[in-house]
Amino acid sequence: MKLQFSAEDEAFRQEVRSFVRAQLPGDVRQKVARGLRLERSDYVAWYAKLYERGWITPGWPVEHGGPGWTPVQRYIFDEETLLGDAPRIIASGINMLGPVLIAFGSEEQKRRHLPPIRRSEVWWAQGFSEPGAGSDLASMRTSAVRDGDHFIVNGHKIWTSYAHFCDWLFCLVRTGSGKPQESISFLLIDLKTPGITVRPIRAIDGGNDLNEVFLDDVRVPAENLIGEINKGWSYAKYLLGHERTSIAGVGASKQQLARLKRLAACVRSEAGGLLIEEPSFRTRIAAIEIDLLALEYTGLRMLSGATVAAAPGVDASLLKIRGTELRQAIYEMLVEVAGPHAVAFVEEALFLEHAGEAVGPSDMTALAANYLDSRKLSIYGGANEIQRNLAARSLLEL
Amino acid sequence: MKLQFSAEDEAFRQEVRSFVRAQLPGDVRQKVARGLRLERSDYVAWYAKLYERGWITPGWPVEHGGPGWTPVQRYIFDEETLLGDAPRIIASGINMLGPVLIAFGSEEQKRRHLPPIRRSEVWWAQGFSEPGAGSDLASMRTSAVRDGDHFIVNGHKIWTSYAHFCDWLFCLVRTGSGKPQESISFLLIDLKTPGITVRPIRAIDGGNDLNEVFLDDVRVPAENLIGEINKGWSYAKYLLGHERTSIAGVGASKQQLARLKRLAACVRSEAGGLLIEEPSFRTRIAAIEIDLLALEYTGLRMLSGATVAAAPGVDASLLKIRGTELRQAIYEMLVEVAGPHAVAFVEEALFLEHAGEAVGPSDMTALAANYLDSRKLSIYGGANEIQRNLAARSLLEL
Amino acid sequence: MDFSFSDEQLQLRDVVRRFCDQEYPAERRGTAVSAEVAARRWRQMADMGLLGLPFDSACGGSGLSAVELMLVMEELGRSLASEPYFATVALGGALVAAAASPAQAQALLPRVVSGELTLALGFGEPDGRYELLPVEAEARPGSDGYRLNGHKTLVLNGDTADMLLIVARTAGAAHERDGVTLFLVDRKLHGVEVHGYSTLDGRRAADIVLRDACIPVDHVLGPVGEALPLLENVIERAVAALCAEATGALDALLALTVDYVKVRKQFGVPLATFQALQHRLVDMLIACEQARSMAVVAAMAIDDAGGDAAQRRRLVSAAKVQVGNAGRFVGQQAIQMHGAMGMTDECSVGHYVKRLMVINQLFGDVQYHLRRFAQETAA
Amino acid sequence: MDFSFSDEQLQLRDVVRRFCDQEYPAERRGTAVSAEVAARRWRQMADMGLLGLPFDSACGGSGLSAVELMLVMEELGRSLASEPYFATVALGGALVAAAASPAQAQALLPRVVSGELTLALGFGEPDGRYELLPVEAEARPGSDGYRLNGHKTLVLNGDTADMLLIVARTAGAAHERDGVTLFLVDRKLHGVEVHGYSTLDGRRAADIVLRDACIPVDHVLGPVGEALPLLENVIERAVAALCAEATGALDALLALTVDYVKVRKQFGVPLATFQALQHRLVDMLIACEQARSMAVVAAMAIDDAGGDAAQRRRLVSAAKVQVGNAGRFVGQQAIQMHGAMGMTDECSVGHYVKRLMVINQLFGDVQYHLRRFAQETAA
Repeated sequence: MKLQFSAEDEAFRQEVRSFVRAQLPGDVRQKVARGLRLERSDYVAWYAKLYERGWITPGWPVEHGGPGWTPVQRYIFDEETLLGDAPRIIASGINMLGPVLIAFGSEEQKRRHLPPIRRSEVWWAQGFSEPGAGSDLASMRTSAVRDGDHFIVNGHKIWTSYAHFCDWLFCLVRTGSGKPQESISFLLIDLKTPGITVRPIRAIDGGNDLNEVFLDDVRVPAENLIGEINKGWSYAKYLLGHERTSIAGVGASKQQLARLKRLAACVRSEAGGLLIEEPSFRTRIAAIEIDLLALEYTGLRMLSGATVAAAPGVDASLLKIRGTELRQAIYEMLVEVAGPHAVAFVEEALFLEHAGEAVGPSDMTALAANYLDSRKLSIYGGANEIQRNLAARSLLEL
Repeated sequence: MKLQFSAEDEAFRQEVRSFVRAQLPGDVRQKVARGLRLERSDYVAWYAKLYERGWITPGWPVEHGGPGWTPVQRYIFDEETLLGDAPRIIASGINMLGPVLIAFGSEEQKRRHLPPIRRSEVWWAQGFSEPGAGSDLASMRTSAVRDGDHFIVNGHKIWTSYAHFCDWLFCLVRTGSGKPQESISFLLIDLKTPGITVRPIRAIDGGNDLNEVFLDDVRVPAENLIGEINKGWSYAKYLLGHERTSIAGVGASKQQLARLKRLAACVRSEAGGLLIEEPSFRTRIAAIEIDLLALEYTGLRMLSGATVAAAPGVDASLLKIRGTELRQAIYEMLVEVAGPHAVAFVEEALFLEHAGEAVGPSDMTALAANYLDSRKLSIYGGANEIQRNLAARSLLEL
Repeated sequence: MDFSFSDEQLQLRDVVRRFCDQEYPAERRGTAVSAEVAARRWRQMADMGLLGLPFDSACGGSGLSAVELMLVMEELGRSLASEPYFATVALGGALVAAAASPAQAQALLPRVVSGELTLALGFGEPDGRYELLPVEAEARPGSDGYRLNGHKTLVLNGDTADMLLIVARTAGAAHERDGVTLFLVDRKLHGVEVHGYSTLDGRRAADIVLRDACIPVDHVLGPVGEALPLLENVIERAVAALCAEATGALDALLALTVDYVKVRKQFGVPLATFQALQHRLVDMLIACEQARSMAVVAAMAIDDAGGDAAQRRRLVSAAKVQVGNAGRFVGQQAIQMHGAMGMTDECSVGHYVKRLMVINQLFGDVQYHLRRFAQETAA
Repeated sequence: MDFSFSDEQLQLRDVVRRFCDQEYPAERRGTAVSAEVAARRWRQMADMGLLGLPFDSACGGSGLSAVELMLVMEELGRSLASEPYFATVALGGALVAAAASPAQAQALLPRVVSGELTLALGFGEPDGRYELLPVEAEARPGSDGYRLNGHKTLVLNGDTADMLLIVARTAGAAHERDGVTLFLVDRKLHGVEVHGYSTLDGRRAADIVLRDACIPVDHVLGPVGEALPLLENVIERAVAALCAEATGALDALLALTVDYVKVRKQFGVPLATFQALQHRLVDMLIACEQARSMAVVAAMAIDDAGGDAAQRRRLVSAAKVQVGNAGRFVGQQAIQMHGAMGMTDECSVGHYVKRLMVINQLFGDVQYHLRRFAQETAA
């Protein structure tokens, strides 16, 4: 047993840290640090650096351009990029489609689609959810009917994150009737195809990362089918398994905790001193820090191969539940630190270019919006209620 | 609308307060204040005073010896007796059987049983629960079979509080098969009848208020049947409705909160001053006090006839849930105040006569035991899970 | 001890509720409206007597108490009414009524009552957080009145109100209680810069920067240098009114969520059949009821003229704490149970949540009032 | 970063677990045993090498680390083993190993290892709460050694241990760090009054009152006046060991509850089918796992000799906080789900709950360690 990271891992950490310091564009770093809005170009500016360094697809096999990291290195990479206020890798092409293409795509599909994903030239949106089918994919209704060399797709996808940034959509469609395991296919769709409408959905924080995609007699070449017809359910399950990396979000929580302390060190408390020095505030932060430490080490124990003694198979749910709850608790305290400054909401000031138009300290502009946005953490990617159901099933052997 | 109690009510409060001060025996008051063990004789000493004053059966109609108080007066009486560290009225004869006898008993039964209850000469135990049938009375199995002028009762009752104090048992028995609404009867049983064994169950706090009662071919005169045969279910429901008075336990919580502050004013905190003066401790007490205020006024609003807007019929559940949670939170903090003194557990010192044998400050002797005992609050009288089920049914109109 | 409303009070509530049901249809709550619609609503409020509710009949008001104001605020909260009722009536108007000379009151309040005049109160300063002090804004007497300099922040409806009430210092150091004076300032006056902006709940506020704004002597409201106790008193009442507004919003959030879980299906059955959600809904109900009880008690304490001032502060703080905690818990759970839909601006849940957040961040949040309660209890 | 146990470590755990399964059958955990049974168990522990686990091989020990001690403590916690292992090995023995001269160590530790000698540490005083200071007990040098006077409270196993380790002051004022010295005191010595009593978890402790007890000079353990850092260090390790014990108890409580809800029926179906209980069980599992992670990390930090001392204190405090919180939550829910049965002494749930309560109240509770963590973090 060893509590410290190995010398190699520490060296790797330094390498990542230096890389972030040197390569992350200053304006992008500021946007992330202050919780402001990011554009596709912001992500691409950073992803291009990662691409050059060979670090853009940490989860891909080496032969497809992955860096061949150990799980601990991936962990360190995630943490250091987040602590350096780099944007997360949100591109669904990298996180989701890539692994599916590599596992189940034809050679031609891989050749065609993987390189533009790595170069951030083509951005992919995920078309799984539908109105009425959120955590419950089985009740999906979007259909694809074969018509010669094409599928004709009709339906309505929703909660497609970043679709307004995106060029292509990977999509689950119903190609048969019966059990979802036997009637759903996995299709790639160029968003420029006639018959597609992308409608942004304004979120409670004013953001528009979420979209609806309407598909109306959309003709999709049959060559865009992944794997076999009616086997899409299993590819989707594979994909959702891959989505789970760094599910605890410890790095993101540490980043926000650092932000919390930084801001609390600038705010005067009613008691007279600085908020960060007030014993009861410090104790409340300590409670969160300790919980986060316990979560971090739980994740590291799992990385190191230890299984959860009481119930194997609940690891991911456990990390997701506590990880999101903790992150949300930190965002709650960020709003508390903002105090009355959380009331003003100058939407333009959420863009760095207009940050000067903020009311009050400009590093507090986005706190209320960030808090509101954080509420999604316990909803998306399998709501925490679903995670608890899953974990209970394992624990109780139901 | 009026926030203050009326002058009459305030006068009544003074009257109760003076009465408690003058009449409550000093040793009994000390036992209650310090959370020590009470004997039947302690209760009787106090109940005798209440009987003399005509206050022993606040929930009974005037013609049967009730004092004819308004709901507000009953509320004030409960609060003042508790704040004066008087024992609660735990006698099931007064709280439970009395109202049932008055409503459903024969004249002969009333004449025979009510006066000894009021004089605390005969103590009654409640025999409802059975092993395997806690919150779920429908699966009860104790049977009574008619044999001439008698019933022959066989079965096993459990969680009969204070049965070791008691002379008689009122009991639900199965007298038919089929739905509980049509097959359960309500029977009075003299605990001295042959075939009855009372076995005390040691509780986690070391107390033995709980008992099992084994009934083995017990011959019960048929005249001891309450009301009609097979109608016991409805009498039991009536009784459980009556059990709900002062279900929020605000008075009891206030009593314990006062104890908490009293003790915290004697303990030195690690920070140097007294624990009660430490800002973060005070803020945590304030959070409980505020919650308790909100609960108290919710109860008073209900007393004054206001119904819960969002869902009529959930009042009692609401008060029970929050009331018990809050009381438990106070007991948690009491253990915190005790600090290392909560570790010693000198069982004899829980009796006033031996209180001198306590380790550490003798007013902290019982804190850990009291905390452990408080865990029953969310279990007995319809577990809080059951209360939430009931309340949800009303709220959601299920 | 009597928590029952009089028939008149219940009538008032019903009238306001009918008005709100009509003017703020459920599906459009929280969305912006045209200036005409807003003006029409304001006129209607005036016609119904709502704008004069707490003021003396000599000024055209109805002279009603904090309990009536509570009933109105609750309905406005339930319907997310975004008109500047709180800023003009509960805050600005109440301060005029408390501080102004009879002549000033006569000049101002009838116009408030009729809907002609809207008000805004500028008291907070950029670093003041939730405290009334320090007051750094300065008013120096000159030959033609006072010259005002300073920066007031988060002036609710400050960019739309016709008249501003500005707290400035005529003597003493920034943290002193003495020397604070109240000025009536025309928003369009020379030297008054108004920087208006949206608030989180889609309403308006402004930062007001005063640069040698020249205020005539007869625009001083109340005694020179002694405005602080008046201000504290009015803010106490305003907090009680905000708590009442919050209970309306809480009720609406709970009702929306109850309706949603009954309809929305997952795995083929309504969400309402899941016990974990049922129990959480009960906890939401309890939080709402506890918040309501304290909001009612806070209003009654305000009306209880003979009551103890420290006890009143305790009860108002307790109400603010309950409302803040309930707002956070009920808001978070309402979003959670609405799922992704709850994260959108198209669903009114988010609008209620944001209003409740703003209410928590105004005049002291949960932690602030917990501390204040603890202090008042120890004192 | 490596959290995997070595084969030897896993073997040790398995051996201890088998021993515990045999000696502490599930249905009798937490109940009192005869002196013979207790003596037999103690002998077996000695035979298995457990009593010498952390001590130098020169003293007959195995020289193993905090991680091995953790593995043993966890199993003892899981089976509610009530033998004075913690007091004798993790606390008393460890202090002897840290403070004693080679000759003293040779005189004492081999007898601990063989099971002949049990130890108890008296450090706390009646008003000291969780702090090591003040030390009011005094040791005055005289012609025939030191005269000890004072009152030590909550000396774990103090009424059964053969030898007491007593912390007393040889110089300085009560709150000074310097001047604290450690004495080896025979329990049966003249002037040593031992007031033994039960603890909440059914074990034993004692208050020790010293009245001019005469201690020979060669019974001073370690440097005169400089015992405090040694003591802090040993208590740090002891806390890590207690945290490990707690994780075993937590695991057992969760397992008991999971088993119970699968069997116990209400309204005709097993409790395990109720979603509200399912979700709570998951939260209990999470609490147990988080507590376990921190207990492991605390043990590893103790072993990480080159590590930063402040960081070690932070991690130990974090572990104590997690264990304390988990103990409270899991304990309360285990009782709740067992219903009335959980309230009885006949059900082992209560015994686990009480042991976890005691662990929380020893060496600083949740609030104490939260504060310590915050201080170490800021420092």
